[in-house]
Amino acid sequence: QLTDDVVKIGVLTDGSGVYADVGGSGSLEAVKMAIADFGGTVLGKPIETAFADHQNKADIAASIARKWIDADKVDVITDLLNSAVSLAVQEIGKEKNKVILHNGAASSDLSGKACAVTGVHYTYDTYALAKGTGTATVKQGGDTWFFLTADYAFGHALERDTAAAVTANGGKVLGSVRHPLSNADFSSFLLQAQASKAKVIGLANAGLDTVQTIKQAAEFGITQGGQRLGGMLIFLTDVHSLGLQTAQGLTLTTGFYWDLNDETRAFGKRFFDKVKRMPTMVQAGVYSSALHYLKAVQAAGTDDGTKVAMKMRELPVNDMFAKNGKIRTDGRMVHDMYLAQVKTPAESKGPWDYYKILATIPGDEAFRPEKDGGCPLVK
Amino acid sequence: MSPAALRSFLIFTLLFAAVPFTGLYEITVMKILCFALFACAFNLLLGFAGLLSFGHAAYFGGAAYVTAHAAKVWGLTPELALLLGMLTAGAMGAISGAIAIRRQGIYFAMITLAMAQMVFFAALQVPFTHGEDGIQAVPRGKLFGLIDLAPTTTMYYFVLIVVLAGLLLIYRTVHSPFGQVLKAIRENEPRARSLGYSVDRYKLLAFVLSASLAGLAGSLKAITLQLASLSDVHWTMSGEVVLMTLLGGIGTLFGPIVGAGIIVLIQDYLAETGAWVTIITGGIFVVCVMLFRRGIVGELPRLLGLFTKKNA
Amino acid sequence: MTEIFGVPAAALYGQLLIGLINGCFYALLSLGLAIIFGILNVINFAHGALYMMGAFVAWMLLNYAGIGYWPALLLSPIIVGAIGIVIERLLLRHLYKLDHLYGLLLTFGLTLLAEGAFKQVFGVSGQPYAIPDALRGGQNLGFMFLPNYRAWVVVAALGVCLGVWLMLEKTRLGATLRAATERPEIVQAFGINVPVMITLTYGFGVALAAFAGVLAAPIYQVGALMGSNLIIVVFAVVVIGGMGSILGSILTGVALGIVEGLTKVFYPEASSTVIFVLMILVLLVKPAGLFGKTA
Amino acid sequence: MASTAILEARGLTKQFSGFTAVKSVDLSVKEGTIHALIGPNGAGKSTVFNLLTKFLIPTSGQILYRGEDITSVEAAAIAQKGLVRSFQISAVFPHLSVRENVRVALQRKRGGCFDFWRSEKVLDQYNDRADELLNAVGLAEFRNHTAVELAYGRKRALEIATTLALEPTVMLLDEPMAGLGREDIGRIAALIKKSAQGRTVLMVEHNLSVVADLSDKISVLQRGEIIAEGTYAEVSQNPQVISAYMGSGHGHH
Amino acid sequence: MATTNSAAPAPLLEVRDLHAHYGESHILHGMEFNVRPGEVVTLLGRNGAGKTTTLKSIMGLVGKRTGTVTFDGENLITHAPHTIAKRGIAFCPEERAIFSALSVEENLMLPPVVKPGGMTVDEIYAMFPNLKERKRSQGTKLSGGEQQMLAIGRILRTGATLLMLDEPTEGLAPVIIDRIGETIREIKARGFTVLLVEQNFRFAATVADRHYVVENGRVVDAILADELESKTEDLKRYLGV
Ligand SMILES: Nc1ncnc2c1ncn2[C@@H]1O[C@H](COP(=O)(O)OP(=O)(O)OP(=O)(O)O)[C@@H](O)[C@H]1O
Ligand SMILES: Nc1ncnc2c1ncn2[C@@H]1O[C@H](COP(=O)(O)OP(=O)(O)OP(=O)(O)O)[C@@H](O)[C@H]1O
Ligand SMILES: [Mg+2]
Ligand SMILES: [Mg+2]
Repeated sequence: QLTDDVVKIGVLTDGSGVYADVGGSGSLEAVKMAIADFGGTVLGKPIETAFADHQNKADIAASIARKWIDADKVDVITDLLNSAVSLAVQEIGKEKNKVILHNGAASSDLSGKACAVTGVHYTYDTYALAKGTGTATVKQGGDTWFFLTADYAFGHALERDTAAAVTANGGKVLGSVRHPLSNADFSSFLLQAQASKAKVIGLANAGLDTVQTIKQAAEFGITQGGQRLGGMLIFLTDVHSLGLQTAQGLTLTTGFYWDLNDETRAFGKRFFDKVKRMPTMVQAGVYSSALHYLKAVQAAGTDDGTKVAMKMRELPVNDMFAKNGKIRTDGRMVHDMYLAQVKTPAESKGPWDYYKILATIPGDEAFRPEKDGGCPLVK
Repeated sequence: MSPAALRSFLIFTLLFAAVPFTGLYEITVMKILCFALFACAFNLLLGFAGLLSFGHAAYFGGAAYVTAHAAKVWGLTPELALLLGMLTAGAMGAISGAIAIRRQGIYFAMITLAMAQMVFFAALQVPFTHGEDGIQAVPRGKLFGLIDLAPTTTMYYFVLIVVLAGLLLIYRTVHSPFGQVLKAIRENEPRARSLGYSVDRYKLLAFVLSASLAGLAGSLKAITLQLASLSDVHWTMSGEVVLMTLLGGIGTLFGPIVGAGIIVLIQDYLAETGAWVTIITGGIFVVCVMLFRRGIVGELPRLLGLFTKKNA
Repeated sequence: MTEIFGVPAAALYGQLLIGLINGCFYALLSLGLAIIFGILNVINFAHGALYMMGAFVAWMLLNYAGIGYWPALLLSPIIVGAIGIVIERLLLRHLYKLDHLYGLLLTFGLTLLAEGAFKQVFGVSGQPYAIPDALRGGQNLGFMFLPNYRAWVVVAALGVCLGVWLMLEKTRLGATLRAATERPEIVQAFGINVPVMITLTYGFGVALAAFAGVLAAPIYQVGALMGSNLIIVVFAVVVIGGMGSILGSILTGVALGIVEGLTKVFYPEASSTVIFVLMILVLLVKPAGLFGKTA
Repeated sequence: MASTAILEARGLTKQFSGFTAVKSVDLSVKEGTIHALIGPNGAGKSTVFNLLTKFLIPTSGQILYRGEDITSVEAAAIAQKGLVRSFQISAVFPHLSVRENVRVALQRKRGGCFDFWRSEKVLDQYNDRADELLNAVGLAEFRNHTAVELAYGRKRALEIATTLALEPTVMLLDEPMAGLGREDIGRIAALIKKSAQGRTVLMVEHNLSVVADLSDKISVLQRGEIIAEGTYAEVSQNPQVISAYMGSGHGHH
Repeated sequence: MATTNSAAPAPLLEVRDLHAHYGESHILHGMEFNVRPGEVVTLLGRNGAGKTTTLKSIMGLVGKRTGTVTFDGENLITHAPHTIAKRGIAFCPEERAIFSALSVEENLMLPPVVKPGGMTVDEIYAMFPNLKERKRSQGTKLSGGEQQMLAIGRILRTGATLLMLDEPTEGLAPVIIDRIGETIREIKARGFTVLLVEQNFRFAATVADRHYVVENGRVVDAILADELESKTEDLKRYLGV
């Protein structure tokens, strides 16, 4: 029942840009691990991989995705790691009836306005990050906020959703400042945040911007001054590159941490042996989504995109990444999220021992209710 | 048209017209065609008027956005959307050109870059471009309301015809009375002025033509790949078009096409070899500047046929 | 509290100071760029990448050789300067007779190569580099907390800028360098070893970039892309100041840092664009830049 | 020959950041004459010339062409009115052919220069006229060479052919003999004399024998001011001119 | 063909079988001549004869050159321009090469002093008062003639023993030409040696001890100052006057 004699998983990721450490070749490794764990074949046919660097350009991603599907027998594309890229490939998946597993991209539109039968938004989204950090931080007493927001749709969405969560829990937003994307110096914005006297400075940005902000906040004595930083999209690799000395005390929301339980530790160790880094939540999500996809192919007995996607929705996700995870009609994979705090150098027992888990946010609370997303598939 | 040019055009047309029958991947070839037109439009300015613009992404990307919006939100037919994109780019070109042509050399390049940075900023801020998500799922629509462009091969021939028309226009412009004056201005501007030419107006017209054609390329790309995004207006796109032109041969008619082909192929195919794209692109730059300053077509005219075949 | 356009005056002072600090980086980088442009007629696009290498060399010295900040402040510029000399000898040298365009394109290519290579080896998120112990902490100025390290940056950067400017404008060496810019072969016929001088000049300009890189290492993440956004801004600074004008690049660098700082308060979204708006305005009024000489 | 002033300067002054290169110069060029501007180095001749041709903007003063005030008209527009200049340093279009060089001027005269949609073949209509002009300056056999290949003297000749192609009413020549060899000087002088028929010429020149030979009237400039005017015979007797310019060994060569 | 005066002292500069190329074109075809200490020698010839190229070859400014250029007993043919300059040869190019980035005075002070015995700045200003008046202004803002003065003045400071002047009178007013003539006589009197390239043979005649006539990259005749009268007709033929 396979359209061709192979199931091919394409890892389309940022191979050289700012997010290369978050996904990149580590994601390919994760897929290979999933294939190995699945047994190497599905329905008696071999499972192969393809890999490409989309260079964070939607048109390159789109043309690679089309070529993969049209010419290279690729059946499913995973990772993506950039919202513009994800949205572009989502359309192609729809058009060509191929499953797209969004792991790295944050935009909650992927399971909202831009949702697709063939699209699965797996690891996290802006809403969950905002909800996690916003709600949990207010509950712990951080009830006045000032936002440093990256001036683009992703930053705006994070700020909007977090602010909503903050006010819903009785907190107050004192102000915000929008900084240009890929800014290098944040001291000016940090001074403004400092002057606001807010208890929490919400970092509605990502990647290098976040890293620079945290670093400079330490330099300007922001955290010593009693304010704390509320991170939204922060990956383990970001903390690694900052060092604990600088990042300590930061709270953030994550979909995965290698040191949650024995299963995750085992996965982390295997991954580390290959990649020399512990997996990020994206890489873990890539693994889990690939595994789940293969299970669905097996169960559906076909590689037809729509049928596999429906089967993925039927089956619960139960692996080291998620317990009783569920993929909704709108393509949203619902699983528990975690509020974590970065350890102090004294608390850490060694490299990669970075997070204390402060709270587990149940999936149903963490993700946006299906009816609010505006996904046309949801009646 | 000179016999040599006529022959080149014929070879070009035949080779590319044959693509759908060869099993080559049409979308990649379409993308190459769009970038080829972009690079040729850029070359009109650099190669024939001697003006290095470091902001051509603004016209390419700006037009792509307008076309994508017109086709998706206003439901315009593709030819109208293209026209609108092209006109927008032309108008943008008229504005930045009017400012930039008053300066020369590196100042000219920097002003065009600055104008492009503002366009980028605007694209980031205005709502209709949808920020970093870009305009996605642009419908290809029906040409003149009649011919459905959704089938790839139909789309392919449409692209080929538009690009060919663009290239012919560029050829005509270069070899026209206007082109002759442009050449004279590039050679010796004060002398041209002393002969009574209002130099600025010629440069401006050249700039507007080049911007419009760059816009046409961007619009066409938006329809072909069905999206318009920030990377289209980013300054690295301006850098890429310089690379394409340099690689193929500045001031040659077909050089930029070859250059565009190679760059697109590198981006799309080397992408699968891991993270080496930047390094290889950088290496090509260095090798070109050191060894092939006149570009592939400029250095090895005899190999023209060979290379065009490779691209296709 | 007094307010200026709705912003508390104290906050404004803070922002001005921050602007000055950033301006010092611009000044240091654009100074090197201006020297190289002035003397080699090369638009050194690789300046950002060399700045990045300056920071990385400091990081490597620390992590592989245990050499700390202070020696690195001297060593890293020397090492990167030596790399610059190699680049000049092997590549740039062959382009002097050609249009500016080629120097720009070559160094653009070198930038891609260098950034690509560093990304490949060190990843993109960057490496941390700690502030030297002697400069930890800060001063409370009342209107803001000024980290000691930032104060040091201002002193070091302005000191170097001033020294270089005096050397170029007021000494015979400077005059010789400026002359070699225009007619190297004639200056050589006067008895000056111009090729060596040009090589050393490039090395020196590059070393300035590396020096800025070391200064920046403790503030910003040491990452492959740290120079790539900066370079465009620094170009704008050099153009506004007047290509090749040493004083122009220094003053404009500082001034633009301040303007940018103020924009971050009043209209932060535009803070990365404001320099380009200014550039266009300046060039419309003063075609050769603020301090440029009309040929 | 009509002797009304065709080109006039009144109180022309040019300052360069504090230094006055041209001080209140009154100059009147009569229609149909060859008028020479001479003077020691740094006297301001090139500056006056650049002012008259709009390559510099006067600090004060007025320039009249046929009685019309053209002080604020642009360089290109001046040329369109019939005032065409040459340059002290040779000005050809180096990588166009010799014939194309002339055609560029002819093309401007006839119009249609913005036609980017027409074939350049329409320019062939100018070939005959171009060849005629090249013949007149003795360059006919070189018409298909690129201008850059021409010897210096021939470049000057080409420049004159190009200037003539515009059928200028007034020709302004800046040191037309500079850098020319003896054999070229005679030829170009004859050429200027010939092409000056029916036109007005204003030239800056150091070669006194050429000046003496060609010019109907001479204005002598020193330190930005006119110190003498008249025929060669008149000015060459003027003691101020002798001490400031001609020196002891003056006279015809 | 170059006639050498056997009774004279050893030449300061001796050029033998000098060939020079610009890219593919072979410009000098075996130039032979010499200059003795304290002499003023001119190279005469039509446009394009190769006079400038000869000077540039001596100075090491022409890429491809062969033959011998013996100066003060040392063959300089393989030396780089800056070492040649340091041996004591100074060159004033025909295009003047005034630096726009430098003020008049900086231009004047640019060439390093290579030997003692050059003129002082005051002496140079006295010779060319225009320069003194404008010493603060940008070098290239001088008029053509003033630039020529500056270019000559500049090398008088260096103390080089052999001064090579390429068409120093081009574009100059007759009074200034006179003054340059005086200058050349004066520097000769101070013991400098001058190699002059001229088109203006009338001027050359007033200053030079000997003339070489150059045609197509070769010396075709040598004329002593006192032979000028008798050889006028030949000279007119050579120069196409
Ligand atoms: N850079 C160059 N490249 C190629 N050919 C050159 C170059 N410079 C000079 N020539 C050629 O070399 C020949 C000799 O030139 P040179 O300048 O030595 O002549 P010259 O005797 O000094 O003439 P002039 O009196 O015009 O200055 C000429 O034919 C000239 O065209
Ligand atoms: N752009 C400028 N800035 C400042 N001073 C200038 C400028 N152009 C010319 N001058 C000065 O103005 C005076 C007149 O210069 P101009 O070039 O008109 O002289 P000229 O009479 O043509 O001399 P020559 O015969 O030597 O060419 C000179 O002293 C010169 O230094
Ligand atoms: Mg003059
Ligand atoms: Mg010469």
